[in-house]
Amino acid sequence: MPELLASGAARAARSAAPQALAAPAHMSYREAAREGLRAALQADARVFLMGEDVGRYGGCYAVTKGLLQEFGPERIRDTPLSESAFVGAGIGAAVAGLRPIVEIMTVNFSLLALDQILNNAATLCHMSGGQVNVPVVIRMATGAGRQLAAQHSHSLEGWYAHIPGLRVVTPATIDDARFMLAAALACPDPVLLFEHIFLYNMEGELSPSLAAVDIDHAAVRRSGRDLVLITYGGSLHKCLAAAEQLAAQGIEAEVLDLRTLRPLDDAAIMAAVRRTHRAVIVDEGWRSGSIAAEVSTRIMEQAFYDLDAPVARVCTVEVPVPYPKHLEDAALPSPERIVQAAQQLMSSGGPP
Amino acid sequence: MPELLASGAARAARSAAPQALAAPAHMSYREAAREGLRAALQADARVFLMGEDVGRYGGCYAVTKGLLQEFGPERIRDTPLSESAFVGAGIGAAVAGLRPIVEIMTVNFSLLALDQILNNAATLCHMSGGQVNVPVVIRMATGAGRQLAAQHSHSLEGWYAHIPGLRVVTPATIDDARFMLAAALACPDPVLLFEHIFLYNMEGELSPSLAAVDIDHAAVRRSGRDLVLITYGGSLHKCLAAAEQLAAQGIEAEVLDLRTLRPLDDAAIMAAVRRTHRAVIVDEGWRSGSIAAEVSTRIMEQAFYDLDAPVARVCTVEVPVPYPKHLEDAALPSPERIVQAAQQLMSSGGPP
Amino acid sequence: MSAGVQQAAVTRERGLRLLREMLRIRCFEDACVRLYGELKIRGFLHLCNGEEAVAVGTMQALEPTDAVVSTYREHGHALARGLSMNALMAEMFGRESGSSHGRGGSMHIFDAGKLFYGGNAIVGGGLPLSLGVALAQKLQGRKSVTACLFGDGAVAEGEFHESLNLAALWRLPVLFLCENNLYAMGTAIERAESQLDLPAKVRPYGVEAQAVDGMDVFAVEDASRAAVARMRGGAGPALLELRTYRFRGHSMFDAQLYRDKAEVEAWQKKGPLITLTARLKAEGLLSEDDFQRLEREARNEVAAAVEFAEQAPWEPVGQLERFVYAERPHA
Amino acid sequence: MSAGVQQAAVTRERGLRLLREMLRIRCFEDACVRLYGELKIRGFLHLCNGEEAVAVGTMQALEPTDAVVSTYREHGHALARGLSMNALMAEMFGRESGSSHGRGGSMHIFDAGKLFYGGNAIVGGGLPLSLGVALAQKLQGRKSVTACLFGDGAVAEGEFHESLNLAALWRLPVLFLCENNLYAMGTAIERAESQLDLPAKVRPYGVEAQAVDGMDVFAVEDASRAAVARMRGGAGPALLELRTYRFRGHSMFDAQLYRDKAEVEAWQKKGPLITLTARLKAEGLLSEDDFQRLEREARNEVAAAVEFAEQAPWEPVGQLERFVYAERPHA
Ligand SMILES: Cc1ncc(C[n+]2csc(CCOP(=O)(O)OP(=O)(O)O)c2C)c(N)n1
Ligand SMILES: Cc1ncc(C[n+]2csc(CCOP(=O)(O)OP(=O)(O)O)c2C)c(N)n1
Ligand SMILES: [Mg+2]
Ligand SMILES: [Mg+2]
Repeated sequence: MPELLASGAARAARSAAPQALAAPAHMSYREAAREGLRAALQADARVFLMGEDVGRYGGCYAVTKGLLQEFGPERIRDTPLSESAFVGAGIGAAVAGLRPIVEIMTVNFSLLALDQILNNAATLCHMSGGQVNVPVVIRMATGAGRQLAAQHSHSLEGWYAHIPGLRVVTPATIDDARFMLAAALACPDPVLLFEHIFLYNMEGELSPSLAAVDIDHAAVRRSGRDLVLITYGGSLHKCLAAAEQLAAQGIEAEVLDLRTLRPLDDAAIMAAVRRTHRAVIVDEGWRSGSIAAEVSTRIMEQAFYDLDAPVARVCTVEVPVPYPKHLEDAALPSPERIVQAAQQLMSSGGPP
Repeated sequence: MPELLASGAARAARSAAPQALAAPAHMSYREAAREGLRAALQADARVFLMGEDVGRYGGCYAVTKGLLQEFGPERIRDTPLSESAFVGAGIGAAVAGLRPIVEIMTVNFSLLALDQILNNAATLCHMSGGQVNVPVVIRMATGAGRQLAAQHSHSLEGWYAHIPGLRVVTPATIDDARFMLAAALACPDPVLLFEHIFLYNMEGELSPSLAAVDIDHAAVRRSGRDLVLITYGGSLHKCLAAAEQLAAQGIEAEVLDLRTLRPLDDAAIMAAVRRTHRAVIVDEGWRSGSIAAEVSTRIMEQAFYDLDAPVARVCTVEVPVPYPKHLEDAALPSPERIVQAAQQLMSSGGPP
Repeated sequence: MSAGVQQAAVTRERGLRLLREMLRIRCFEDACVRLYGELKIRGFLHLCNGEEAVAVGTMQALEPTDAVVSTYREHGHALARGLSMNALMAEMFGRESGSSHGRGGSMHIFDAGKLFYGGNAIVGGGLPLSLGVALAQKLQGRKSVTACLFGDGAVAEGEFHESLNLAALWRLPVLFLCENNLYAMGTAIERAESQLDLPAKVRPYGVEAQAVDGMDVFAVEDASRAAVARMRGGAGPALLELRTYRFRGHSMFDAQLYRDKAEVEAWQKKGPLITLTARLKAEGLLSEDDFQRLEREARNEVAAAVEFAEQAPWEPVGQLERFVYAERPHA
Repeated sequence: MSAGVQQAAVTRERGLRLLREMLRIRCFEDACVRLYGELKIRGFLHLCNGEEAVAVGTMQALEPTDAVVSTYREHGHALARGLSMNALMAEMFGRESGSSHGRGGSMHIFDAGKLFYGGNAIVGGGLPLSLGVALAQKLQGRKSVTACLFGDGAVAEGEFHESLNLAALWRLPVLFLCENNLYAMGTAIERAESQLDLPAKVRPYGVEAQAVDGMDVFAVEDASRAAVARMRGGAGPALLELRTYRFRGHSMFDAQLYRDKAEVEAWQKKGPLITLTARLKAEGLLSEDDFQRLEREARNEVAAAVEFAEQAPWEPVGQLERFVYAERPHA
């Protein structure tokens, strides 16, 4: 391992790495994320993974199962429960030339490392006048929906998107789960990568012959002329379900997957608004101060005169997420709440 | 002290406490904040203050000077540099019946205590099904403008306003600096109180015969028919300066001081928009994901058809705050940038 | 291991009382496993099988005026503290009659009346809280203590360090109770701590510390009582390292790839219920009939609690936004 | 205090070299005071007068391939590390030619080429960072070490604990350098730490630790070299507690209500420059002429740096949004 990492060898290792799968493959989001990690570890000897229980336990959501056996304990590092120290260590290792992937089990625990993320990862480049780059990737599970109650159900990715110096990405599809990591690692800036806990069991086809994705652009996941549902992450699939229900009622909803929350792809957002003139933003953060507010405000600022009705939001109700299923369901965005918001929007406003 | 705090005595001590100053008085914001602290300590034996250097040093911004001598080391407690521990201790003391005022020197260091603030202070009431209240007040200095560079210039009060379970207040006047603390202590919920570092030296008159303020309502600080500048904290005074400049150009700007960022006073915001039909929101947070975005979005949602033009924002440019004065000034909201935004707004839109 | 601690006599009354409490916990946990399988309990469920002696032994040392701060693996602590089993089981079910109104579930059991302040799912998150509760006790001139329970995993967190220092510096009456079951999820303590002798790590803070056989309920009770007595006499904070083992997985999702079956089996032989029962029988303090009766009583109590929970009402959805801010008039 | 450490001979060459470095720092700091009064330097300014022996002694032990992580009180560390004084002074002025392009100011001095990774204004914030730099050194198979400087105040922070544990657990080559000047702002260490013997607190982590007279540059250098040598030989992390004193206020805003003038004066008599000069003279290694010359050279260098900074350009406002994201092509 030390030899592998020594100067020069890194590049050699990378070019010798196996290519990404070329054939289509049916897999779960969890498997896609794991394949992304494997490919990254194979491609570049500077890449290593560290976090709580990423090794022997196989990851709290079983994403990293088998990686310890394949890559050994130097590159798959179980850490003590010391979020600030190991996130800071990831930042330092990035500064010093490695390409660390730091896993914080879930966003709920990232608060303990927030000082390191904001005051070091996001800021070192600026404070040093551009001398120091921080090519670290910090991955975390996010979101609610599994009855984990108030302390284990946060969706704070929109909050992180407030911080200049960070990039924030939210893979919502099998393809993105598989390939966003590589794009994040290729980025010289710190990237936070959020995986929604509800997606891990989702299955699907990897797009045939896809070998890479970018982390700069939003993606239209469904076309529709009547309104646009703007969303990301776990909520994408609720929007797609809502769009189906709406279609049955004759309302054609476009669904835009933001993919990256910082920087936002304004061009894609405004293009969608100009196509449809009505927008609902769906986001699992608490409503006040959600990323939905930022998107809504940008639409106000950049596409006000294209709107036929005020932009609507479907977010999490402003309550710490309750344990019982019926209350948790009521707190979170659901296809039903999205459909309702869309229907209301269609019946309001319109050209004078 | 132990005797004073023992059951029953607290109330007695409170009723025996000296009344708030009745006569008008010229004082600095710093002195007003100190008087607020003194009055709170005098009024209720359950109140105590703890934080870094609140005692012997007299507070990093000299707000607490003299309090140690007056109230002794049991009630004015210097803490080690352990933000998570002493903020958590304040939460625990509140749960167990005291009325702690915890000082985090500045919002920049509050990240180290964020887990305690979000996952305990804001959440214990809910997780316990309403059994446990957390009447703690956490006060911090916030804001930029003194060339303290990237790690010491954050304005994260809008970020904290995302969290259900918290109240967030931002005194911007001598009166509020003097009296908001009492209202915050009377509130059974955790209250974060943010003082902008630029205000401490501001001087003014305390309103005659004022003995209390609420923390529920926004306040119109200047009337004007043409547009409304919506703001809070340190930016209030920039808005008032901008309004003067605009008045000289024949544009009459109302200035609305939000005072409380969570919960927002929607009624006051919408009333102002309905009066003026145009709004600029001014906020020292970074633009993306700022509280300005939330206010703008609520106007979109609740007063869209009253708008003659899209709501505008003047926020901090999305860069960690740089050290040199000319760059810091360019990064922060300024009367000039506010005037410019207002002028643009007046020349756009309008009834068809 | 608990050298120097005054040992109370092992009487039939004491033995049966402790055994009864431990059996109640074991039966409760076993019922939870079943109910999880039946989808009645959801979310994360962390059971304390194997750690009953810690819960029961430590709680014996506390008065009702003492406070408790716990973790997400807290069913045992809550039962031993005297919380209603009905309310606990209803909480598991998420019903309105639950100890936290159903809002918290397994990880967030509260009872303000019993000064049982949770139920915290952030590892180490309860430590700072316990300082404040103890500070309030001290400033109010009471002789009470605050017991703060946490796992071996929490020792690596910064909050552990900050809390020990502050407690020692301010001489706060916190009884730190480290439930060392050798693992934090799948991470063995050897891979988390550079120092495995926890008392040795903690004493330099000025915190009295001692390791205790956490499988021996008598030892746990004796050590806890001794520590609490010292603290009521004005001594500063103390720490007990309670050496124990978790028989089940970390939560219901744990494939236990990180440890050998043989290791688990070896520990099961040292289990707190087996060893207590054997000892009481050997000393002629407990008959097989006694044991059967106690176990039956525990089973019946648990069955009644399950029945209570089944019948308990769901909170109406219309009340979703309750409990975000205080409802009671503020004193 | 530094018992057991190999002491290098005190020669004229060594004495003058160390004295020269310390004088450069002292003159730099004194110039900063004046320039702050002239409003040329703004923001928070933390000076290290009294602590020059720590900066110079520790940096002697490092090779260019070793890394340094520092704090907001880092002028001395940066100068002793060999950063350009011109670039440093321009940074104080906020000019484009500054070591951090003017973006950072006094608290954020960086020089990636010198592996000087700041300049961190969050107390304790550099500790985790240093772990990562050391981890990279280790994984890359180098024999380098990372020196991490921090104050006594940082010891109470959770990050100190997490970082010591992780460094010891993974045997990372971090040389922890605690600059104990007895105060964190106005808080005397007795009011912040339950344990005042820092090495005693740290050894249980498995970190070799030792207190050193931070006013004696020879002692600091010897101890630092010894620790670095052990670490290059494969030993785990080490900590030095460097006992020193800050002669000036915490920053330019400090009324120093929290300490007696007499205490300051007593320490000034033990000052690192006074004692070094006296010793070298007593041992016949330094003449008064030598001293005058060294001081003049230092003053001249500082004057030239001020002149450089005065002439250095301001960054155009149009470039405000630079350096938020990386500009250089990514390797
Ligand atoms: C701050 C934080 N990090 C990570 C987790 C995820 N997690 C939950 S329990 C646990 C292990 C804790 O182990 P220990 O403290 O020994 O308690 P035990 O579960 O063994 O009782 C982890 C890592 C968490 N809840 N909080
Ligand atoms: C986390 C954090 N809390 C508080 C502060 C404010 N502050 C700046 S320096 C300082 C004192 C630090 O003392 P010490 O670590 O001993 O270093 P010294 O200043 O004595 O060199 C404090 C409290 C800070 N910068 N960071
Ligand atoms: Mg454990
Ligand atoms: Mg100090």
